[in-house]
Amino acid sequence: MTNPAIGDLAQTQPGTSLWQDAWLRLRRNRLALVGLIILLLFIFIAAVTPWIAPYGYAQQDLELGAAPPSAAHWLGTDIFGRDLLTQIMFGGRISLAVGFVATAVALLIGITWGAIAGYMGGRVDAVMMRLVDIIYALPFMIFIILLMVVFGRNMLLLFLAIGAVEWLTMARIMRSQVQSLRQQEFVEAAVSLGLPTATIIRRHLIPNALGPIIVYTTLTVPSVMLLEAFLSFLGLGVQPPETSWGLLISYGAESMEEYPWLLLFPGLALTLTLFSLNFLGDGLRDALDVRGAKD
Amino acid sequence: MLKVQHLSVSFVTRLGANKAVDNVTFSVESGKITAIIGESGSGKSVACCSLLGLIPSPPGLIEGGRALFDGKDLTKLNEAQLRKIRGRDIAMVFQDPMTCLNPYMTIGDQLTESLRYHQKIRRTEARRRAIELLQEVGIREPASTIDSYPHQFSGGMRQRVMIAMALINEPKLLIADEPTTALDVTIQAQILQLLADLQKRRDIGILFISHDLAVIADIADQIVVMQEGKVVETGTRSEIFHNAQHPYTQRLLAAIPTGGKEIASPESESLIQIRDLCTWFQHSNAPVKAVDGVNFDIYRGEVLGLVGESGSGKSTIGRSILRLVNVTSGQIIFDGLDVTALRPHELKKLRRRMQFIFQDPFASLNPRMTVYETLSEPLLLHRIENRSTVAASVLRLMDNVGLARGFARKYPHEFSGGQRQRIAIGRAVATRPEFIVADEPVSALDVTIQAQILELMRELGREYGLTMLFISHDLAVVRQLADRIIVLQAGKVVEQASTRDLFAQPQKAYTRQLLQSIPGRGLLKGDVAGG
Amino acid sequence: MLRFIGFRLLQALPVLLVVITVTFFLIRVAPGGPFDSEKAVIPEVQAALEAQYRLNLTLFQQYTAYLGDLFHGDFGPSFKYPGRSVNELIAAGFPVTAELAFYALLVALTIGGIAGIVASLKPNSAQDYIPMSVAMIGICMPSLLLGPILILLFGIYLDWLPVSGWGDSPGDKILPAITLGSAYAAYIARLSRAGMLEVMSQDYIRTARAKGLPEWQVVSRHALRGGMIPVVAFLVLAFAGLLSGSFVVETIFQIPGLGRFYVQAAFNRDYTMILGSTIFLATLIVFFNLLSDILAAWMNPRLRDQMRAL
Amino acid sequence: MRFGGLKNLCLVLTCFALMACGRGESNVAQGNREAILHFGNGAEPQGLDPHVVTGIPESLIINALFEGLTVKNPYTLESEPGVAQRWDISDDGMTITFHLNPQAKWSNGDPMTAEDYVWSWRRALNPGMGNQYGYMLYPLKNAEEFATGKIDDFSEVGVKAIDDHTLQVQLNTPTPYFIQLMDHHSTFALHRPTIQKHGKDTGRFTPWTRVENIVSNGPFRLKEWQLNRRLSVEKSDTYWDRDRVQLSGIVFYPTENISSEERMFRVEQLHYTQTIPLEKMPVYRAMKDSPYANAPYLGTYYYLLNINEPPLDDLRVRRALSMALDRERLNSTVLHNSNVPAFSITPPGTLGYQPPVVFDHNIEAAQKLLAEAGYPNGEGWPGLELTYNTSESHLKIAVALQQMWKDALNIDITLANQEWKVYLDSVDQMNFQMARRGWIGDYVDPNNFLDLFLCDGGNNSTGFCDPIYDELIKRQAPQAKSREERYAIFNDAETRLMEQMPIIPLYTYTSNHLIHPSVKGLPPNLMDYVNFRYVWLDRDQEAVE
Repeated sequence: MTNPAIGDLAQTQPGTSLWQDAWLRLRRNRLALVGLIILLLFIFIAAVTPWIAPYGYAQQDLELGAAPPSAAHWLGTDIFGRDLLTQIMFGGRISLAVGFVATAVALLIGITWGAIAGYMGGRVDAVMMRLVDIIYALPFMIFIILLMVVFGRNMLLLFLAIGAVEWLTMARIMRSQVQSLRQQEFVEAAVSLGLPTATIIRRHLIPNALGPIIVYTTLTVPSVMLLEAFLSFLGLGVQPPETSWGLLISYGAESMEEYPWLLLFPGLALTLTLFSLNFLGDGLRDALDVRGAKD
Repeated sequence: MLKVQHLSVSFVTRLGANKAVDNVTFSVESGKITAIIGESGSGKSVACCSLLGLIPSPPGLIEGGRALFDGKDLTKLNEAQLRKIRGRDIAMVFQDPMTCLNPYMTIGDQLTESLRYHQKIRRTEARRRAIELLQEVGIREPASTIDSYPHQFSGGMRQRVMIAMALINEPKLLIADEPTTALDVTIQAQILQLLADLQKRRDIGILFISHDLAVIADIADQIVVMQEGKVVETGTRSEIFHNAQHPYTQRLLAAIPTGGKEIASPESESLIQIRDLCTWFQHSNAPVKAVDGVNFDIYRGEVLGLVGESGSGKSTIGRSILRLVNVTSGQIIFDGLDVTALRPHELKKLRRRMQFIFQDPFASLNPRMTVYETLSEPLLLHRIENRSTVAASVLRLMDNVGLARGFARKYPHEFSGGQRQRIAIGRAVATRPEFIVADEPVSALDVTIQAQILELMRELGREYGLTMLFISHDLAVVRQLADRIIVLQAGKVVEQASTRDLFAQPQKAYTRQLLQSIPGRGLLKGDVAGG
Repeated sequence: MLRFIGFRLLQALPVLLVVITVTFFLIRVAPGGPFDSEKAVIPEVQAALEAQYRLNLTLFQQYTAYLGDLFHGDFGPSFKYPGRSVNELIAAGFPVTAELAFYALLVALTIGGIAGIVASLKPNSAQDYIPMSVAMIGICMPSLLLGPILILLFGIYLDWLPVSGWGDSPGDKILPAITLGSAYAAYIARLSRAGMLEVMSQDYIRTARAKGLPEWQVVSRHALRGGMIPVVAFLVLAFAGLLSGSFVVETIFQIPGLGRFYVQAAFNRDYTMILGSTIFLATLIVFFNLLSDILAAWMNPRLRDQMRAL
Repeated sequence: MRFGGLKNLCLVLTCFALMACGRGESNVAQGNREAILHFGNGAEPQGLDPHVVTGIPESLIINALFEGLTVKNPYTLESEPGVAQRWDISDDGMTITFHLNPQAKWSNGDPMTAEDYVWSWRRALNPGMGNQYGYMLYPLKNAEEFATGKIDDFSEVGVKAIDDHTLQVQLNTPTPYFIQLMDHHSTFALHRPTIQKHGKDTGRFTPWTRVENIVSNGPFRLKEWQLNRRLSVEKSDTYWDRDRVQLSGIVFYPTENISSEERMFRVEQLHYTQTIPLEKMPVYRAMKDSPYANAPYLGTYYYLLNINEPPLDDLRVRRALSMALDRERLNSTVLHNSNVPAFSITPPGTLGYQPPVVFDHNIEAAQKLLAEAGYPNGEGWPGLELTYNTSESHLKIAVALQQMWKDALNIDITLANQEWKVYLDSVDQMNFQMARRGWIGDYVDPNNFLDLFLCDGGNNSTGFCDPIYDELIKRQAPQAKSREERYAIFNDAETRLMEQMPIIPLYTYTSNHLIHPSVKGLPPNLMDYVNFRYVWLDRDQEAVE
């Protein structure tokens, strides 16, 4: 462990140290590091895609049609003769953005909601969780159709729609975590110090409940990406010729026998992202768990 | 019967090997109780568990030595051979009967499973034997309670079940790892008596592991003292207690809480008045009356000891005063303010003046906050310091509670129990409160550490001019710190007296029973007691 | 116990009422009506149709009339399938979907449970990573993809199993169950791994080992019960979720389940069917939430006693 | 690890293997043996009440269960006797007399009478019924007035039972296609006692169509109806022409997912599919003895242009958009040659009618028109949105055309995908600029396509309104003396329409089915019309692959 010189408080600024320490520990987890590097690489590629993509994303060659990988098109082409590599690169921009932003939205709402309900307990909890039950029970499809019609199509709305669905489970997990943490003495200690509720939730409860949340998050990102495909297919979200991994996969699934590469490569991109995320998530959970770091 | 010679055990991690047990030699004789004494981290449990292959391996590794049992070297046996010995020839009883029994199985199933596994006898027969044994260890109506689940028993009863479970295969050797540490004093006395009786009746060898010399003072034949993985002294009971050679042993003996406090002349002004306090917990039909009509005063500057066994309501009183639980009825007047009627913002102001020290320093510190964060939080919250001056103040605080400044960036799990309790105490005194509730602050600690922490509290009490409510189940500890003592039973005050009077002339039978149960009392009274 | 259940059910009533009310008005805001089709409907016909479904009343009158019918347990006639009542459609679809969901969870439990338990026995080793990764695959594979792949492989190339149907030929339930269940395997693997890791570090596992029990008995007799409680709680909740979430699988495999009705009702603007199935599913969700809590408590003897007392 | 999990796994695998061995005889083999046709029907039928249902899946089943006054020959689409043995058309074309077959019976044995028709048509036209295809009977005198509630007395409507077996109808104007309409389910006779036994005459919700209740008059009768699973019919023993019915039964499957349907066909669970996924077309086409049946279909796929909205209010823009498209290329690439490029609304060869061709694929001309409209090489193009409903094939076409417009005219078209009902609402409210549309003929006559674009046409949806066009369609065409004269008038009208270009025709539909080689008597035809009376199964036929 680090052992700063006595009185050396330059590094002891409050608030940052948990994450600094987590980073130090994360660096020692090889699988997590590989996951992080792959994710960063994907994000980097997504960021610079407009400048490095081999073709334009809408550029068609109808006569060529769907062709297997070749020197000109490394990953082959789709039925419009569009370069698949280019499609995957551009699709990654959308999928990664949706995956991360929508999950972040869900996290933000879910964690806050669940933590407040779990901590306050009693009537507040009952009302808040019944609200979750109600939203959970409403017909999702109608909700999506309405959103689409009332607000028209835009990406922000897509995040909202997905976030609106995914936060429910997040809130439930957070709530049960907080409920068990609330019994612990350090929370009582915080109360007896006179800390305001918001601070107790923010500083004492949420950091200690992160483990299961991180794990659930790594499972949420893929389902968000696939949900995006479904919503885009229905007309909410991206419109052709723009695309996303989810859309590429669902179209690829239709013609998997005839043009297997149309399924294989987007599927690989998604799977790779997912596994990276999973290992990173596990690593992060372990890294944030300061107790487990000792041995 | 068991001869351990030159045993060494290491834990190998990526950071290197850590020698937990270093060249340890001892023996257990049939029909005798051998006690291993040492504080946490001294390797006493590791030494015993490693014999039976019960330490995780890796990282645990037996590096050398022999352990002869019935002519076989346990360290050379493989897992399958060890399994035949475990539970059949050598049985174990662990510290915490709350967590060591499987909560999902009836005690009958747990009792009979090792019998059926090792001796392949029929279910009904196993059950009959189990019932007999339960009877023997003092479980009432064993024929019906055998189908109960562990949570339906009290702590002491559970430990009896554990002992029965260990004895069911009629082992030759019983290893008891701190079997009474988690129990109330009166229960502890009963369990110790039971072990001694069983040992005589069945003529088995017992290896008794404890951190507390006082506990084994009445029962051990042979005593092995361990420190940091090494055996520092071995001897018979009287050799150790009367003629300890090694300074560490002497220190352990000295740490046994014996003395009483010099009573400060109590000021007449009472800081807190508690009137008809009732705190009940809603539990479906009938409320649990944790605190039921309690009246007492706490005077400014005094240390008031609150003594009682688990379930007596002593912690609830402490929590009620700080409004950590909701009071059902009654009044708590703190310096003229009725705590029970305060609004949230008034309460916040008051909380600066009253603080709480919890029993378990593992649970009372946020595991994800460094010492620095933990200590600076109250200072910043109550605007005692601002962001630029808080660092110096935190460091001063660490000096005061005896923590090295270099630890500021460490997390609670990196500290020992005593250090953690220092952090918790630091947090409590950070706001310079007038009143502190200390709820069993030392009962989770080793004896020598206990002495240090009590000393620290005494000092701080003087320095900060604190009034303190000191809650404990251990009369010996309370005696060292308290000016006055209140004895509680089942939510009601039994007796209230100055410390000296209570020890000298207990008025109530219950108080006398408590005093009788202080372990090692008989041995220590005349001989070693000095302070 | 009864008081607890009663209290929870009482709490559910306002939830259901809000769900009904919000859904009722929500679906009426959605553009397009149940009778819209590619060929324009003659206004007089449209009016006649609306009259048959009480759509000529004011929205509020419709709402109260609907609540009245609902009070008598009548969900009304379907718009899309005029010869059928919504009650009848639900009664036809629900048992099928429930059966499918049950098998799917069985598959998920088998894959996820085994993976999670195996992984938990040797954490952070190959024995951990490999089964967990296998369990993860299901979550990368939407039903849309896994279904056709399984059909092609087992139904067409190998010719082992039927490609569609439900209860028509032997074995036609296997592929849909796997398709639907595999997405949940990852969750169950996660939960059971975490649960087992937690339990395996408990003191009573050490006690069991000290008795000399072989490792598999320690795991199966002592660790499994406690370690699987979160999984059971999850399974019950997942079951409720699957009832409305099996649409894709039901379509791919031509299964006559509730999921298809539920989703298509939204697309068809089959007002009564949307409402009916939403209410039905919401009730089930409330019920299964309760069941999940009760079951989780029931598996823990200590909580079981507390429950009994309530 | 030594624990039970492995055992469980083995158990599951064993189950798998056991189940796998259980696959019996395929539906096709069993069907060929027992003369049962396994028919992919596309969707679960809404119901079986001929006066209620609207879709193709329902009409297919109803055609098996019921029979109209006339039926069609599936090879020629000429009308031939159904319940009516023969019919006489008066010289002025306004009166038709149907002579009912005395052998015609209901499935419960009751004889069919002319009065059945009078009662049934009254029901079909009853304003309270909400029959969406009631307009099929509007050529009858006063039928529209009755159906819209302008008159209450049904006796004023032009249908009369002369005697038990003679039915006479009066028409508003000579309607050459009226005989054809008699095999539309909306004109079918229903069994009055059965309907009245189970509810009101005009009730939509009555259970009279259930297996245990239904009485029908067709070559088959209902045997089993399992929701979303299958619907089976068996040969009727009361049907007048039962000796010619060769199938002993038909099983209809609600095959909503076209990929699933294709897979079911591939493992011989189906004899016949409703359609075929685009990607599979080349595969099946390349087979020897291909089961793929592709035939022109009476329908047109086109884009609606909202001519009230700029920039489409400019005719030059509309023409430029249409001329810039290479329909041949679209068809040969994305559509796998499955359709026929179209340049007008009426499908070519609709009972001998040939639509005019007023434009062609011509990029230079399109560019010039666009420049004249003020957008030379796409400069200043305000953008245009194409609305289509969620479907993979609509999407593919839109994406290909989007790029064609970009390449040819350098203009950007954005795509707006909408859920079906939302899309219908948008089109109905004319809340779009350009929208995808398709029209399938109800009967084989140009009128069925051309009356879409009348000023008050319910399906016009473009803002197009031309009084001369209306005059031609509404007045002049019905009064034409001969088919040639009538077609010439239609041709004039259609030329006017296409010169105004309120729509961009893209292609003429084709029907696409996979038909097992053992299935006979199911010929491709312009209406994709199936007459189960003609169908038989050749049990000696080899399997597909």
